[in-house]
Amino acid sequence: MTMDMISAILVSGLVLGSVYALMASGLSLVWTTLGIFNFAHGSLMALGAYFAWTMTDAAGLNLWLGAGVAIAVAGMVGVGILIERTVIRPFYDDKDILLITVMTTLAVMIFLEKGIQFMWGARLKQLEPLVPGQVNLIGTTISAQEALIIVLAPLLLGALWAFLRYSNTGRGIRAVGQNPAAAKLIGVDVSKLFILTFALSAALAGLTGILLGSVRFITPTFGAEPLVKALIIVIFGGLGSLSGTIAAAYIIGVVEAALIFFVGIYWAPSMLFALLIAVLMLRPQGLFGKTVR
Amino acid sequence: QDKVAKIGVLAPMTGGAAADGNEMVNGARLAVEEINAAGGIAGYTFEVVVGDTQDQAADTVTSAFERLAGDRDVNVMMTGYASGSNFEIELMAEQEMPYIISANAAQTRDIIAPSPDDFPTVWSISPSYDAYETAMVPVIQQLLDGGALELPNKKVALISSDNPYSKTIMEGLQKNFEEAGWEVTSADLLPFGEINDWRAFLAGVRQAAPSIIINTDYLPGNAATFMTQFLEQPTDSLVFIQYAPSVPEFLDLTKDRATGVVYNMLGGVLDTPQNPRAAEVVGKYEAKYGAAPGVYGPALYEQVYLYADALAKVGDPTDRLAIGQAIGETEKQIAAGMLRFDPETHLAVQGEDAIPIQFFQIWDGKRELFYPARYATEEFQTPPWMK
Amino acid sequence: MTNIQRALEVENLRAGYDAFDVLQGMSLHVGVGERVGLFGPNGHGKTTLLNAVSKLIQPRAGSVRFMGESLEARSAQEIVAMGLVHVSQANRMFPDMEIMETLELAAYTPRARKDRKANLEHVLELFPRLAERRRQEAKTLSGGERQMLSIGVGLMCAPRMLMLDEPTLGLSPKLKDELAVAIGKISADGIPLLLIEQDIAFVLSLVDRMYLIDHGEITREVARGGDVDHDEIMDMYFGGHVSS
Amino acid sequence: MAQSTHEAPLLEVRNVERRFGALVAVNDVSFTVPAGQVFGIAGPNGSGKSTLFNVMTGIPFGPSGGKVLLEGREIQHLRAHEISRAGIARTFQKDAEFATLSAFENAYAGAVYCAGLSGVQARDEAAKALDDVGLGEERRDKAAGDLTVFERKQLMIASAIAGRPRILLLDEPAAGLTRPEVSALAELIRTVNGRGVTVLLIEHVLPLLLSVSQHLMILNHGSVIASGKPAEVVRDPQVVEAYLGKREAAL
Amino acid sequence: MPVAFNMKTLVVAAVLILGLLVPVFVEDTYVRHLFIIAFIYAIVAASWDLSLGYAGIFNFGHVAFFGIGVYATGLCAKLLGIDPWIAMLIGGVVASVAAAVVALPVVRLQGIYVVLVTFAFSQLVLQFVISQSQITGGTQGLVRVPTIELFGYNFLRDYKFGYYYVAFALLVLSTLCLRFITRTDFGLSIRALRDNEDYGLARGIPIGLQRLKVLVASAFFAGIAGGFFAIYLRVASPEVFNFSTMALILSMVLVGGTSSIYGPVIAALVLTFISEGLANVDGLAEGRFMLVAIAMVLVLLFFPKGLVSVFGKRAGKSGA
Ligand SMILES: Nc1ncnc2c1ncn2[C@@H]1O[C@H](COP(=O)(O)OP(=O)(O)OP(=O)(O)O)[C@@H](O)[C@H]1O
Ligand SMILES: Nc1ncnc2c1ncn2[C@@H]1O[C@H](COP(=O)(O)OP(=O)(O)OP(=O)(O)O)[C@@H](O)[C@H]1O
Ligand SMILES: [Mg+2]
Ligand SMILES: [Mg+2]
Repeated sequence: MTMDMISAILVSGLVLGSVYALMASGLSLVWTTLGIFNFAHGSLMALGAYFAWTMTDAAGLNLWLGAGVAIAVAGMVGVGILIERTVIRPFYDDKDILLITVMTTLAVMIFLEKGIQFMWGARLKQLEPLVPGQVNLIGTTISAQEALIIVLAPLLLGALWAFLRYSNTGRGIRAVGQNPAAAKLIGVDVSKLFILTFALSAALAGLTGILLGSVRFITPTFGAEPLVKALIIVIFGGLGSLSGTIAAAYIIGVVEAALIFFVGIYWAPSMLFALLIAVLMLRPQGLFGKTVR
Repeated sequence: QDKVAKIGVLAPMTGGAAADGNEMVNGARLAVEEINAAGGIAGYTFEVVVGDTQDQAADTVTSAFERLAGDRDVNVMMTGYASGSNFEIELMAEQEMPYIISANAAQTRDIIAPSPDDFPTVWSISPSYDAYETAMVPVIQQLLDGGALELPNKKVALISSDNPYSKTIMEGLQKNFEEAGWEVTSADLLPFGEINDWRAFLAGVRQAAPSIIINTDYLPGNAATFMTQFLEQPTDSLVFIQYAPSVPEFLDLTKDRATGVVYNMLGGVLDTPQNPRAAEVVGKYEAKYGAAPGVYGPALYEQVYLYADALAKVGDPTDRLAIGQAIGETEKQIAAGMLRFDPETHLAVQGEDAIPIQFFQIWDGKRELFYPARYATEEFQTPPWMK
Repeated sequence: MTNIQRALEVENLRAGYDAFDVLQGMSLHVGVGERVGLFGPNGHGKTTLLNAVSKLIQPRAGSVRFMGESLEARSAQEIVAMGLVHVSQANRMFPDMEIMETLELAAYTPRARKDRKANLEHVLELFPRLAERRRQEAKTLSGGERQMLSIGVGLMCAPRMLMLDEPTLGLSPKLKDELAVAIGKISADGIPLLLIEQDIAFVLSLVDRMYLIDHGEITREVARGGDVDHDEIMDMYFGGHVSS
Repeated sequence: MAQSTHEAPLLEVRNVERRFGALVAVNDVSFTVPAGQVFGIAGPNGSGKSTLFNVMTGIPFGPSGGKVLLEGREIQHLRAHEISRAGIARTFQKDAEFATLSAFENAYAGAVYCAGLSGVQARDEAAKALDDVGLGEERRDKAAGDLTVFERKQLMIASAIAGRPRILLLDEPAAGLTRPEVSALAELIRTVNGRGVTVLLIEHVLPLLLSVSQHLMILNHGSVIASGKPAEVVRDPQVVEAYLGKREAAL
Repeated sequence: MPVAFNMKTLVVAAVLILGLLVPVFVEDTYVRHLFIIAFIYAIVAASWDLSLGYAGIFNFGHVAFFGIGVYATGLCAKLLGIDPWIAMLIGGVVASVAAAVVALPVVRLQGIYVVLVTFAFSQLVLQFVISQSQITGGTQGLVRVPTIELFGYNFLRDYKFGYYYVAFALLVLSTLCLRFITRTDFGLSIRALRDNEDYGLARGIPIGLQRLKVLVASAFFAGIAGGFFAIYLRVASPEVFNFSTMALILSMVLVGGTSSIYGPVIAALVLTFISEGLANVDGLAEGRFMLVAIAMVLVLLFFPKGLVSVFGKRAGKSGA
């Protein structure tokens, strides 16, 4: 193995891992807090990208890119809150909440996907990169936008992790997920935190979409593939642990990049899945999940 | 004048291929409006009814077909493509439904050629795709001979995604290149679908340094990504991409990065002074919908006119066999060239005098036709990244 | 100003689940610095009362005042912030959180955060086992250990009044004694207490006054040191068939 | 009372050990239980009582070391459901029932999968078990999750004995019960025992423990610190010091 | 009870008779086709309910079993020339075998981790099907699959009259079987394990074995449905493995109401007809999916136990 190969694999792996980590952490946050899987997470990612596209491109307002991004992210917060209110909140007390919300978030996914197509059409779109040009990273050339993702993702995720770990609200978020009634009894505003996490997670999804929207092409189903990956990562990393999720995202990113390199793109997905099954056979509680019981 | 003949259009209106689907319906509507405005045909006015094939799954295609077929006024159906396998051709044949199809010519031929008489009403305006495999080597040789192109070696790298269209073309090209004495440095297969990372393939290409790179994956998004990543560290090679550069958004997406890319087209719009029909159709489409069409807008536009001609001849839309036969007898200059059908395969006839294969090069956001020479609008130029 | 003689005052409280009312207009009060017991058969609404007071469930009618202030418009977290702390029955706590994390988190309200250090020391002193196992996750604790954690969490909330729901559940006899002493100390600091307990000896050793509950209603009130001893209560309550 | 005359004791636990990392939750515990006995187990919180039941039944984990013998046959390597079928039925400290199944179905499941009965026989066995524990006819179609605390305890025992176990392991069955319910439970345990089922009972509620146990074993920090006749064991100063405290000892 | 029993028998009989009469009154091929498709999906959804609803296994690979049925049948009938009836049965058996393979890891995993393995499994199957294109036709699929014939009767005739009855019979049979399974001791044990695994072990229920059996049984019906799907449409193409197919069928299970078998069947019919009904409205290309999505949420808002609870209040807790 030459240094070139190692560097190429590492760089690709980092790009993939960063994207996966951003996506998965939003999903993981909602899982941790509300105990549900948000299948609309991928569509939220697409929606964020389309918002930004409208802001920067179509609106023709010649907005500064950053402002467009900020407005798009704010829009996502609103959408997140709306979703929580309409399709999650009514089912809090249902003991089948997991299954019911699988359904309702699937419905939201369909709604958003088709709604996006209705609003913006089906043709491919692309965002202007936040930073133009190319960068050479340890011997491998990538677009500056991808480099930005590599740099930005750990910062964002680190901030999120520190927020959950050390801020009072952040700890509250973790507590709520494990036992809402007990959380109430120590003075946590459960309802507020539910909304907060959903808004945060939607914003993360939107931001991922915006970052990725200038590397890949935006379509109404643009979030589907990252969603599936994120779902796998959240489970694989050990449910309910953000650090596990993030670590799993980077590991899977690098492993995927390596697989692409060594067995080719064609068999890489299958190999990855086979690998996942194998690891789960050995560690039934996920990669970083602690033993249950 | 109250009689209505409905035209069933099978098209993916939702899902990943919705952009194509919208174009199909737009093209058909454009023609229908014109015909109706001109007073209709044989006492009939036309109306488009759409059957959404969604993701082209067998059951949704069949549902769309049945829904349209259940309408007594639908006595013809047309599409760009309805399914990956064209299995619906058999459904059409069972009901003797006139069916004009555009893409997937290979599948159409596989179904029809064994017994063409069983499919009297089904016709493909796309010619056989064989030319995609055979035309490439001679065209390149011609460029080399004419001095328009200089290549450092006789090596070619091929890549395709795993779908019958791309794969067949790649395999055919491989054979033809090898027979002509070229070295094929790689012939890789990628999974079908969105591909975000071509770098592994491109890394291999840089090692082997072939003078031609051919990518037969036809998805425009993938092609655009491919170009972007190729240009990160370009090699001294001619880049050919199958089909995708013909799709309108490819140019929007790649902008100047596409300059120099070569592609070819069978059954696409033959936009050249010798075929004014093409400019006319494209112009009307752009005027109405505000965007340039790809292949399927003009295709469906022409399909409606084929049907209109047949109906004018037969007079009765319910006489489906007669309509089908009339369509098969067509001989007409359409946007793609001169249309005639091959009775053995029910495909359009291919050739310079019929539907020609066209080679284009993209230059400054425009598609320049450089082959066949008699239709050419511009000379081939050495791509900017080549020395 | 309302009457601040009373820490907690419940009037005509109605509450329940789904279609039926468990409490049909319950009234009781706890004086400032007072220790009050609540005793009655299983399933007769003791827990429901505490749930309704702490707003884990929404009361349907009636009023609750804490330190003179009406709780009607208050949410669960505001009530905790005011200092009315409910240690719930058989609480499973936060299964994936370690003991120390849980205790530190429990000082969540601004008021509790101020006293976090002192309260933590206090709790660890009361339950040394929790200190031994500071990194163990709640879900792997033994039944009794979890109960200790649950009470510890209540104390971390900096209570101005404590409502304890069967705190001795699953505790060993010795620990029960120690808990009784501890609770005694806490209330000696002037923190009023509402205590639900099946172990009648335990209640009687702790409270000044006791309510007897039956089918969601207060049927009787007994003062300590009065003429009622525990056999009599049992008798009165369950007829004469007690054997153990 | 059914006194077995087997050579081997019904149940023998030999040097059983269970570790969680550095913590030794059960430390070299050995004891034997003759058939027909009610064998009490007590000890401070976290002394390893529930863990002992866990390793004996393999739910959810077996021992890290040592042997468990049922009538002289080693069972610690068996899978959990096989141990249950071999005749060891247990209950859990936390609430356990098939919450959405009716009370009858709860008991029936025991009869089918533990005792290996089917059809009418299984129904009869389940009905009999429910009769035995005194769970009224009118409650049997209720979902188990909707029963009251005491009814759930009754049901838990009913579903165990419907499986015709030879040994019943009860983990703090009296927690949260009122005094009269505790007495009723004591009666119930005696009845079950009277039918020839050997009982191992973990309990903190002393009146129950002392009134039904014929033998008492005290654990502390995973080890046995006393074992013998209940009345004697509770006077052991070590037991008083570690477990009972002064007030109970005084009683 | 006897009254209720009679009522139920009556309803079931009425539905059966109604089902038998449909083709007599409905001559429209399109509507008959919709019934057939709805019946097929109903079988897949109802059998999914067995593993997802009754056993509580988060099995996201069920649609892959359906797809395996599609391909197994298609390949047997087309390439091996096996009689299509038998090929359908083979479809069921192959799906069951696949389920047994999936069960190996699944029985060792808990709750949500099962999602991962089952999902990964379905992706592996898809990849396998696509990669073996010389046999399976790859992304293009397999066309001209031979269709069934019965005593010389040609099913392609009579505007799907024959197909309708085959689909209906399959649906009735599978529903009966599934209902029967849920009422057996085995059915009881899987519900018990769903409620509490540890307690199930303590009552002698072998978790691994029961899960294996559930997966194998539910896959069998999905496989048969897949087999008929291939035979009826005469195509086997990889879109059956799409996420959207899974979302559609999953919505039938959940909107219909889990742990009921009938619920998913009802939802399959309702959803198929509503969404096709909207397809007839012009200009609703995306709109119809959005409307259906809203409708699904509304159903769950008002009937969290699913559509089946509209019809009977014993919904959600069926069984003995
Ligand atoms: N979440 C709930 N949903 C429906 N009914 C409930 C719920 N919780 C309790 N109940 C019912 O309310 C009644 C009163 O219950 P509550 O828990 O208040 O009794 P309790 O006096 O605290 O009993 P225990 O001594 O068992 O704790 C019981 O009949 C119980 O079944
Ligand atoms: N999975 C585990 N990981 C770490 N420690 C554990 C685990 N399970 C149990 N323990 C510890 O082992 C010790 C014994 O636990 P066990 O549940 O057997 O106690 P117990 O005697 O039943 O106590 P109690 O009377 O309170 O129920 C406890 O200190 C407990 O915290
Ligand atoms: Mg209570
Ligand atoms: Mg215990």
